[in-house]
Amino acid sequence: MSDVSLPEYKAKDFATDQDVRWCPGCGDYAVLTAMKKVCAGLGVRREDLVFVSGIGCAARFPYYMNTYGAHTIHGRAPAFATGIKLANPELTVFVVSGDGDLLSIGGNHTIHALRRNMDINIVLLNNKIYGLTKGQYSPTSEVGKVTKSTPYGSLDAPLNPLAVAVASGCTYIARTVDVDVKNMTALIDRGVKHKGTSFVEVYQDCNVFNHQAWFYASQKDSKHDNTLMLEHGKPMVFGKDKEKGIRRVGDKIEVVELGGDVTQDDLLIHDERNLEHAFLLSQMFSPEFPEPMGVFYCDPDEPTYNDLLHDQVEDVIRKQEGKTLQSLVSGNNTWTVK
Amino acid sequence: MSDVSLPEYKAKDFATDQDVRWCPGCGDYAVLTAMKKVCAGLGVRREDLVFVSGIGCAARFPYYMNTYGAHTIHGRAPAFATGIKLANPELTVFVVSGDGDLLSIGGNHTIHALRRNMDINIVLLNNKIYGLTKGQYSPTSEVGKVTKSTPYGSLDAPLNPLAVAVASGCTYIARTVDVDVKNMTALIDRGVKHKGTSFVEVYQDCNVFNHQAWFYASQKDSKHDNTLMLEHGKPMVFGKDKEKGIRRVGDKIEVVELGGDVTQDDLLIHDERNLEHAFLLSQMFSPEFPEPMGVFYCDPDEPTYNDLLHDQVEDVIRKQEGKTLQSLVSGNNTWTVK
Amino acid sequence: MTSSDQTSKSTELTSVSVRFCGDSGDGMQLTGSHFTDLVAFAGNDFTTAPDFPAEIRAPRGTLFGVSGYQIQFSSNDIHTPGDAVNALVAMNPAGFKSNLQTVEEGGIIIVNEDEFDKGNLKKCGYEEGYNPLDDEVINSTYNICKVPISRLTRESLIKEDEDVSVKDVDRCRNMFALGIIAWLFSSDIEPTIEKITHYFGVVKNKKHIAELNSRAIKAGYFFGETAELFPARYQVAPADHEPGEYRRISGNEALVLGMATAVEKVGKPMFYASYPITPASDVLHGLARLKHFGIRTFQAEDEIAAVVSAIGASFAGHIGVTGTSGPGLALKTEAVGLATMMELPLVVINVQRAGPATGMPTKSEQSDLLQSMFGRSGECPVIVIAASSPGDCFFMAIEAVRLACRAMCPVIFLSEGSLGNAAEPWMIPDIASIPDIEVSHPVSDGEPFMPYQRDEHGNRPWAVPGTAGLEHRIGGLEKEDVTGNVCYDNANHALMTKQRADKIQKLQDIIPELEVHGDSDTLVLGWGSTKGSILAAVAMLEERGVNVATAHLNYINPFPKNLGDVLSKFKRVIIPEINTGQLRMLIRSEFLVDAIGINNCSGRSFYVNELADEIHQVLEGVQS
Amino acid sequence: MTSSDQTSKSTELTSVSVRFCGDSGDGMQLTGSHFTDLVAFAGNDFTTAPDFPAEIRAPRGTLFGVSGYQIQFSSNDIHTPGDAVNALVAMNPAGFKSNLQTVEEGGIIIVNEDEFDKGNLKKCGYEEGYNPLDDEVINSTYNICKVPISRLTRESLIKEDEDVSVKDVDRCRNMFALGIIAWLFSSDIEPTIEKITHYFGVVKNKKHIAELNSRAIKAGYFFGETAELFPARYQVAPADHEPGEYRRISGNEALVLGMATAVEKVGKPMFYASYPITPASDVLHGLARLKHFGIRTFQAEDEIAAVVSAIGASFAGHIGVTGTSGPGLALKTEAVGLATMMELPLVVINVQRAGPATGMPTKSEQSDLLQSMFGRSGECPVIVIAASSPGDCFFMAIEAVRLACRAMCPVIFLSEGSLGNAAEPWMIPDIASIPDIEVSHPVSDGEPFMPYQRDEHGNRPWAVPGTAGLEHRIGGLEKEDVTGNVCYDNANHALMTKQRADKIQKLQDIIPELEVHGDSDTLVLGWGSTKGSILAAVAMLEERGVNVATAHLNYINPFPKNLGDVLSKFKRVIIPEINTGQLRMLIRSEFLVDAIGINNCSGRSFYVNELADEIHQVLEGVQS
Ligand SMILES: Cc1ncc(C[n+]2csc(CCOP(=O)(O)OP(=O)(O)O)c2C)c(N)n1
Ligand SMILES: Cc1ncc(C[n+]2csc(CCOP(=O)(O)OP(=O)(O)O)c2C)c(N)n1
Ligand code: SF4
Ligand code: SF4
Ligand SMILES: [Mg+2]
Ligand SMILES: [Mg+2]
Repeated sequence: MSDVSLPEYKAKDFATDQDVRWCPGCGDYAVLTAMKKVCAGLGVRREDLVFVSGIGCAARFPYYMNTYGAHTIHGRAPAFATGIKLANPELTVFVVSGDGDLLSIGGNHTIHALRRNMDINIVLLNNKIYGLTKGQYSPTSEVGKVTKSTPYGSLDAPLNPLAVAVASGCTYIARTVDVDVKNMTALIDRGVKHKGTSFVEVYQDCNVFNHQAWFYASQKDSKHDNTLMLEHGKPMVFGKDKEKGIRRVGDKIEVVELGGDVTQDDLLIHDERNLEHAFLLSQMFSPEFPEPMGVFYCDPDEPTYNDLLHDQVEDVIRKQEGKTLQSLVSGNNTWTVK
Repeated sequence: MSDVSLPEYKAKDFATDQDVRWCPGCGDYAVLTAMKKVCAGLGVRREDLVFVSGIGCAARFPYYMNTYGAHTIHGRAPAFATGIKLANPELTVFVVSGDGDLLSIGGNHTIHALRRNMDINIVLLNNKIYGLTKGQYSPTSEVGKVTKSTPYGSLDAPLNPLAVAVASGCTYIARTVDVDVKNMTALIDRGVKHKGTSFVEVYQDCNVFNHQAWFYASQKDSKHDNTLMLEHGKPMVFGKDKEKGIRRVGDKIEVVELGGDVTQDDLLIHDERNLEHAFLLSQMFSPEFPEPMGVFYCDPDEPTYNDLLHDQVEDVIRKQEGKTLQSLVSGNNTWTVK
Repeated sequence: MTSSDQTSKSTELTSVSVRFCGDSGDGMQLTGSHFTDLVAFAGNDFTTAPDFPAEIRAPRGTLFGVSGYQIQFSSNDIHTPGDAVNALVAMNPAGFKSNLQTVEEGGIIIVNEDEFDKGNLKKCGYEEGYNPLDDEVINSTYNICKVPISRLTRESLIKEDEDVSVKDVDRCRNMFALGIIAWLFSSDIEPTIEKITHYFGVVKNKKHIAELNSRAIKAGYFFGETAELFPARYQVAPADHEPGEYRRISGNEALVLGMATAVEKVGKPMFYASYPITPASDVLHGLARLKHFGIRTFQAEDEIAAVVSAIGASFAGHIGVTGTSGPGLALKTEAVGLATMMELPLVVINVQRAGPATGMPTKSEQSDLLQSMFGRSGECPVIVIAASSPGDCFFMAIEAVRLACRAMCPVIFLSEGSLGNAAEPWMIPDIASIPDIEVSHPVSDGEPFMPYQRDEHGNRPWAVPGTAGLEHRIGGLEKEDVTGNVCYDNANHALMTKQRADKIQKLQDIIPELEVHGDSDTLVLGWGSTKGSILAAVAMLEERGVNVATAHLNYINPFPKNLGDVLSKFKRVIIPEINTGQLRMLIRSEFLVDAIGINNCSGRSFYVNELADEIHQVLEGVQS
Repeated sequence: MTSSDQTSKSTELTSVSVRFCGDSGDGMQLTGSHFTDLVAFAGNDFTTAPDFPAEIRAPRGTLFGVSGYQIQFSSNDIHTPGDAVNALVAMNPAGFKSNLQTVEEGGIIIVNEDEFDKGNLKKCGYEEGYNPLDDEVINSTYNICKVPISRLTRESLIKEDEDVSVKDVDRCRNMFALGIIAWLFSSDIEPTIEKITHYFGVVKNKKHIAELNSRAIKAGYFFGETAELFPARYQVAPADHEPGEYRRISGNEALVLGMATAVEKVGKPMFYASYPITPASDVLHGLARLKHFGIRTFQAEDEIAAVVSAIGASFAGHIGVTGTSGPGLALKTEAVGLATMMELPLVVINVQRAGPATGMPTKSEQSDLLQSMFGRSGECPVIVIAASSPGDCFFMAIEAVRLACRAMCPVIFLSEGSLGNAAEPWMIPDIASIPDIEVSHPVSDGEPFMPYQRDEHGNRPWAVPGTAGLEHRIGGLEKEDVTGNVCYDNANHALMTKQRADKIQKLQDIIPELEVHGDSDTLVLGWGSTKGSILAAVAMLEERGVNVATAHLNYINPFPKNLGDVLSKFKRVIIPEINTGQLRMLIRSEFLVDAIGINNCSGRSFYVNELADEIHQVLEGVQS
């Protein structure tokens, strides 16, 4: 938006003067670290970045990014971000918020933002709990979850964020774990550069109210067996020594050990352009399957809502050129009183 | 709920004394016809049926069913139905409403009802338009739709109701066309008998604001090529003389003509117990593919929220038996002032 | 009909009320609209009120499918669509039945007698064997003119040598009826014929339809002339309007044009986000066509997304506007609180309808005033203004934008269904003469930016993303004075609460003072759409020799500076409202004035004589 | 501290205010709670106020991580947690810094001096090299007692021959501090030791933790005895409470128990649907445990789903209840309109917090009164009631259910954060003596069912699905009188509007009249949580020789029948509120009384002396 050359940013340039108020050990810190790195490397001026959030622990995020930011109301961040992006498409707009915010009260705004393919970037900090309100179950909590509001265990099946993203027509869908800052940085970065809505789910540890919920997917001793790193065009392998893989059998998939008869050629190839495949990935749950990490789906060809709007506005202006406001106000059905 | 034997109902017993106020030729009439048939045949007393709706043309539905009914506020019918069902699980509860109501303002309540697998029955009357407010585009309208609110064409990609239902974990998912009263009756009937949420999409013609939107799928001359009737365990064939079919090639599917080398054995078999398959079906759009009709998915084994709640309540009561209200109010930390 | 003079050819009247009614499919709105053009071109003053069927199309011929359009036109200034109808056109029995009681005794009723057949009579609930056209009481009460409009239209339009579609012909019945009425009131039908010819002939490229319609209207006109159905012909002299160029305008149209004008005057684009709802949808429809005037519209997934995206757009430097009706406003309240806390400009249009809940969507009411004032959590004052006539919506729309920008604060702009849909003649304003709206966005001076540092008006700076050096974060948590940081300090909260209220109060300096008209010890104080009824009622009282003063509030929060003074000068204050007394409650509480309410909460405007009578009764101490 | 007597051993006080503060991780709430038990068992009156950190856990030692718990206990009736603190326990510098200003001049401050190291001092923003414990001004203003609590705790608990975890030991510091305070105020520590032993030893099966905690509390107690830190020891005599069995109760607990009692009294199950929000979440948590008392809870996806599902449950014959705080109430308003139109019972609990928007979630305010009265579209009156003390939440919860069922109408039940979280001694009611709530559901008499046929109270029948012959349809569109059919008729709408208002007004017959206490020409009129402060302030004024009368409103819509009479008897009406004057506005408008507001909109309760002073000033004509 300005013409002097872009400053060289370091991650720490994006720190604000506000103390970070998350609990010690909260997974949100890692996301903040990754995000500062992303912003430093984007090639976008600080003043052209806007962070938007709803309410929740995760939603404190904008206060810690030295950019423009809006901490809005519970569940409405995607709508706020939509207004910003449609008003000024030159801005790079992020939504960072929690599972309660984006999937419970805000679920509808999320799916509608996704279907519109607005060029905004949504990062879901999924800790499977309501952190800020001190520990009620969230729409991603597992069945039977004992929390303050469900002393005898929760009853409702969790919502599957990435399945919903796939079904809503999101054009960039990815998943990562909080502790994996490197991958997280890369996935968010690619999402920002993607034209269209990017949706990145982060498995985030709430150290206080849902500690270790994701340890199976984040800890050294367990993560290799419980997660699978997706690579486009590559066979789906996992395990500490990549000794296991995913194979299709008829309408189903199964885990196989590599070696013996089974080679990489037998395995399912990850294709990030295939929506049905992305849906399949969203249905892989540990312990039966490793849970995929990385880019589930990417369709760079869908037009964005903001571009379409821009084109439409330009088009109308061209066609209506020369119309004056006075003629509009006067209309074409007037009479004169003398 | 009462002990005398069930009256024999006829469809017309479910008509109310209210004049039906839909426009002549509206597709909603056919749904009303089908629904009365369903109710007559259910084996459930009239007084145990409740119809709930939001706001819209479709949402007038309860007024025309001689049962209990609630015409609530825009988008909130699934939540209202949830309250009814949890208060009294003996009731058979229906939600009948439009695409704007259930997918735009009410999208969130819809997906959360689906994920909870509450034993309610949702019928979506999808006319791809806002009828009651006189013709704005709806979340299911196709891109480029010219309406009062989009004089230069709409920009947002439509929401795919059945894909969203699949992703939300709905346990009974079906589709039908308004004119096909016979199938519609059967599909709704099976949905009501299904334990868990049933979700039936009806392609419904709005005779006034979106006339012929579904003609490709409903009219004699075109429907055979543009729709496919699903049968569990049967190959996916379609066409006037069942001369075409759907075949899987690698990660994709394609339309093939039967005859010559291609036989029914080469075709994809419809499996209503397979979620990924259901997702695939939801992605078949005319004219490239025929659009599937019938039961996309059915999982009768998932427990319902209302049953789980019932069990939990029973369990707690058993465990806490003998606790008196007075002891609860007194608590266990008292002192006496003399 | 108030007759003022007799001429040999036609009776001169000062004011006439005509109502067209029939099935939704009969084109009554169009007919009314065309007739309105005719009286407008003839220089009459007028007000119109469409009366849509309740929400939904209905099977032909049923009572709930009836569509009506009423117009009052006059040689004087008029302000309401008229109490009693002087001439009714009823295209079918359902229209006849549901509108009969609106007609004055002795009034003319032109019916399409062809439609009064067994089937149609039954559809609208007449007893078998009964035809109201044969009813003696009805015939003696009204001047019933039975015209076989269906048959006559066919006969006039179907010619042996032409191949026309009967459907097309039948669609012209309304034009035949229009012709009759035009003859009856001595209107020149040429302008309408020209318009029809242009519209169907040129725009739609359907010459034959243009031709049929023109012929139908002429046929009706000539039928009126020939048939000697009517004892007399009437004429309404041109009104004594201020010289100038006029157009017809409805409140929703005026609102749209006002917003477009505001965009030009403020020099910033507008982002209008909305979710369709009766009777506000037309604002969305209108603005959606104005992309070339700097307006972007967004149909959101619900009202909450609409208002929130509008606030987002304001944050990004646009004028964020959202529009809705009562139930939608209820949904937006949490977000309006956010805008209040963020101190960003926002305009929330509420075209009120009858509530509560879904209420009566097609009926009008003024019952969202207190919701607008207080319907938010916490101490959350916003600016509240109201339009008082269709044309006034134009100017108040500009005011809404001006005040929102000036005070960095949400404005709730109250219109009403009865204003939004009603039309009146409107002197076209000279856009150039409308003053600019000043707005400025800060740029960095190198110092740390303080987003809640207030200027002399008590307002914080509107720093816009994209501006280097002003990066800042705002939100819905209480802010620290000056820095805008999140702050839970007690004294700070008290201070910020006061500042948010004070900056609104300060607007008293830049809004007009309340004007009082008339000299009396009684003031009739109104707001919103009641202006027309109040003026007419007061004029009527004047004729009865009773004088009251009037004043009309367009600004409710803040009130005009002089309101207290004004009120203190009167012995008696009467507040007529289309609700159960919402402004009255504000006035009583603020000024401890024992204001007396005249309230009509029935989903329609006051009838002028009803209002005049009630004022009269109050004056006589007989409070009703 | 108000000392009333001197004895050789300990100074007798009538009232003491103690505050514990430290890091969120220091267990301050628990410590405060244990101490409250001690004074309760000793027979003192007390009020408590927890002061949570703002919304979120924070890194140890920071200012925004400070958690506090204040308790005032007394030998008299007391009503507030105390203005100035007499004794502060500060477990770390952050607690010290942020609570210093609450301590009275000369007050005792016990600090854990071990924590006042460089790192911690820096974390809470003290300048490098500065230690407030060495500050002369501070030392001369307060009675600072530096205790190396961390070290002493370790020394008392770590014995050579035992293998204990240091972490477990450090967690007992708060108990050590509790021991000191218990000694200082002559409290018997046995009950606490018993409780700890039972809780950790039996319930949690962690005997060693029980042992550590008991030893810590004893160590602290003995340290107080031995160390001669304090010039004197204090004692507060038992309060003169009415004889009976007592428990400690907070407003949210009382609300939960009240709802359980209402269920028994009405003989119907309750459906409680809610979405978590501070400070109302504890109501959900509490009710969720009561499935065996006929209560089903449902955590909905948002506030709208919560209230709507509650209405659905009411339709199905349960008592539908929903609970929230201000922003959540804003979201529920459209649905409350629906319940009003459907005329179904519904209780909406609003535990108010400081607004607007997200505001200050952990701070309390009374600023949702007008939202509760008017925050809905259309003319949409509902019943509004408010609790005036923690224990009163119990009784008002029952009232809420009673009135909702009686008038088939939503009730908004206003509590406040300061009531919900505060605790007081509460005489346990005899459940059997609480009257039943009458409700009846019609059954078919074979006649067509008329869902809007009203009874003598103006209420429609509550016909429940499952009842043969009463099938009917209701909704949010205006209903026809008697039949309940959709109806757009003007006169009908006016009638229904009136009926909906009237049946609420009629409740005046079954709610208690307003009681006035004291004899004066000045009335101090309060509502909600201000009751405690008002009583205390009035008592303080009495001591100064100034008499004012008081009355407290628990019912806001309708007002008690005699309110107008009461007001007319006073020369002056003063209305203190924790907002900018919301009840005042209602009173002024309804009764045209020039009520004077004393308003504090800063997110905290009145200080008693502040309120007393302000009342005093009003009386002296010096309006502040
Ligand atoms: C309208 C409204 N309802 C409820 C709340 C209370 N609330 C704040 S955050 C939150 C949920 C937070 O959960 P999540 O989004 O998962 O964020 P986390 O704290 O876990 O990061 C809730 C219920 C609110 N602030 N506003
Ligand atoms: C809160 C609220 N917002 C908006 C409306 C206006 N409204 C009524 S129905 C409707 C949409 C109807 O569309 P759909 O659900 O598809 O039903 P259809 O009329 O097409 O059957 C809208 C926007 C309303 N009644 N309430
Ligand atoms: S409560 Fe949980 S999510 Fe919130 S800051 Fe603490 S650790 Fe993080
Ligand atoms: S507007 Fe459309 S959907 Fe509504 S009743 Fe008419 S035809 Fe049916
Ligand atoms: Mg969370
Ligand atoms: Mg629709």
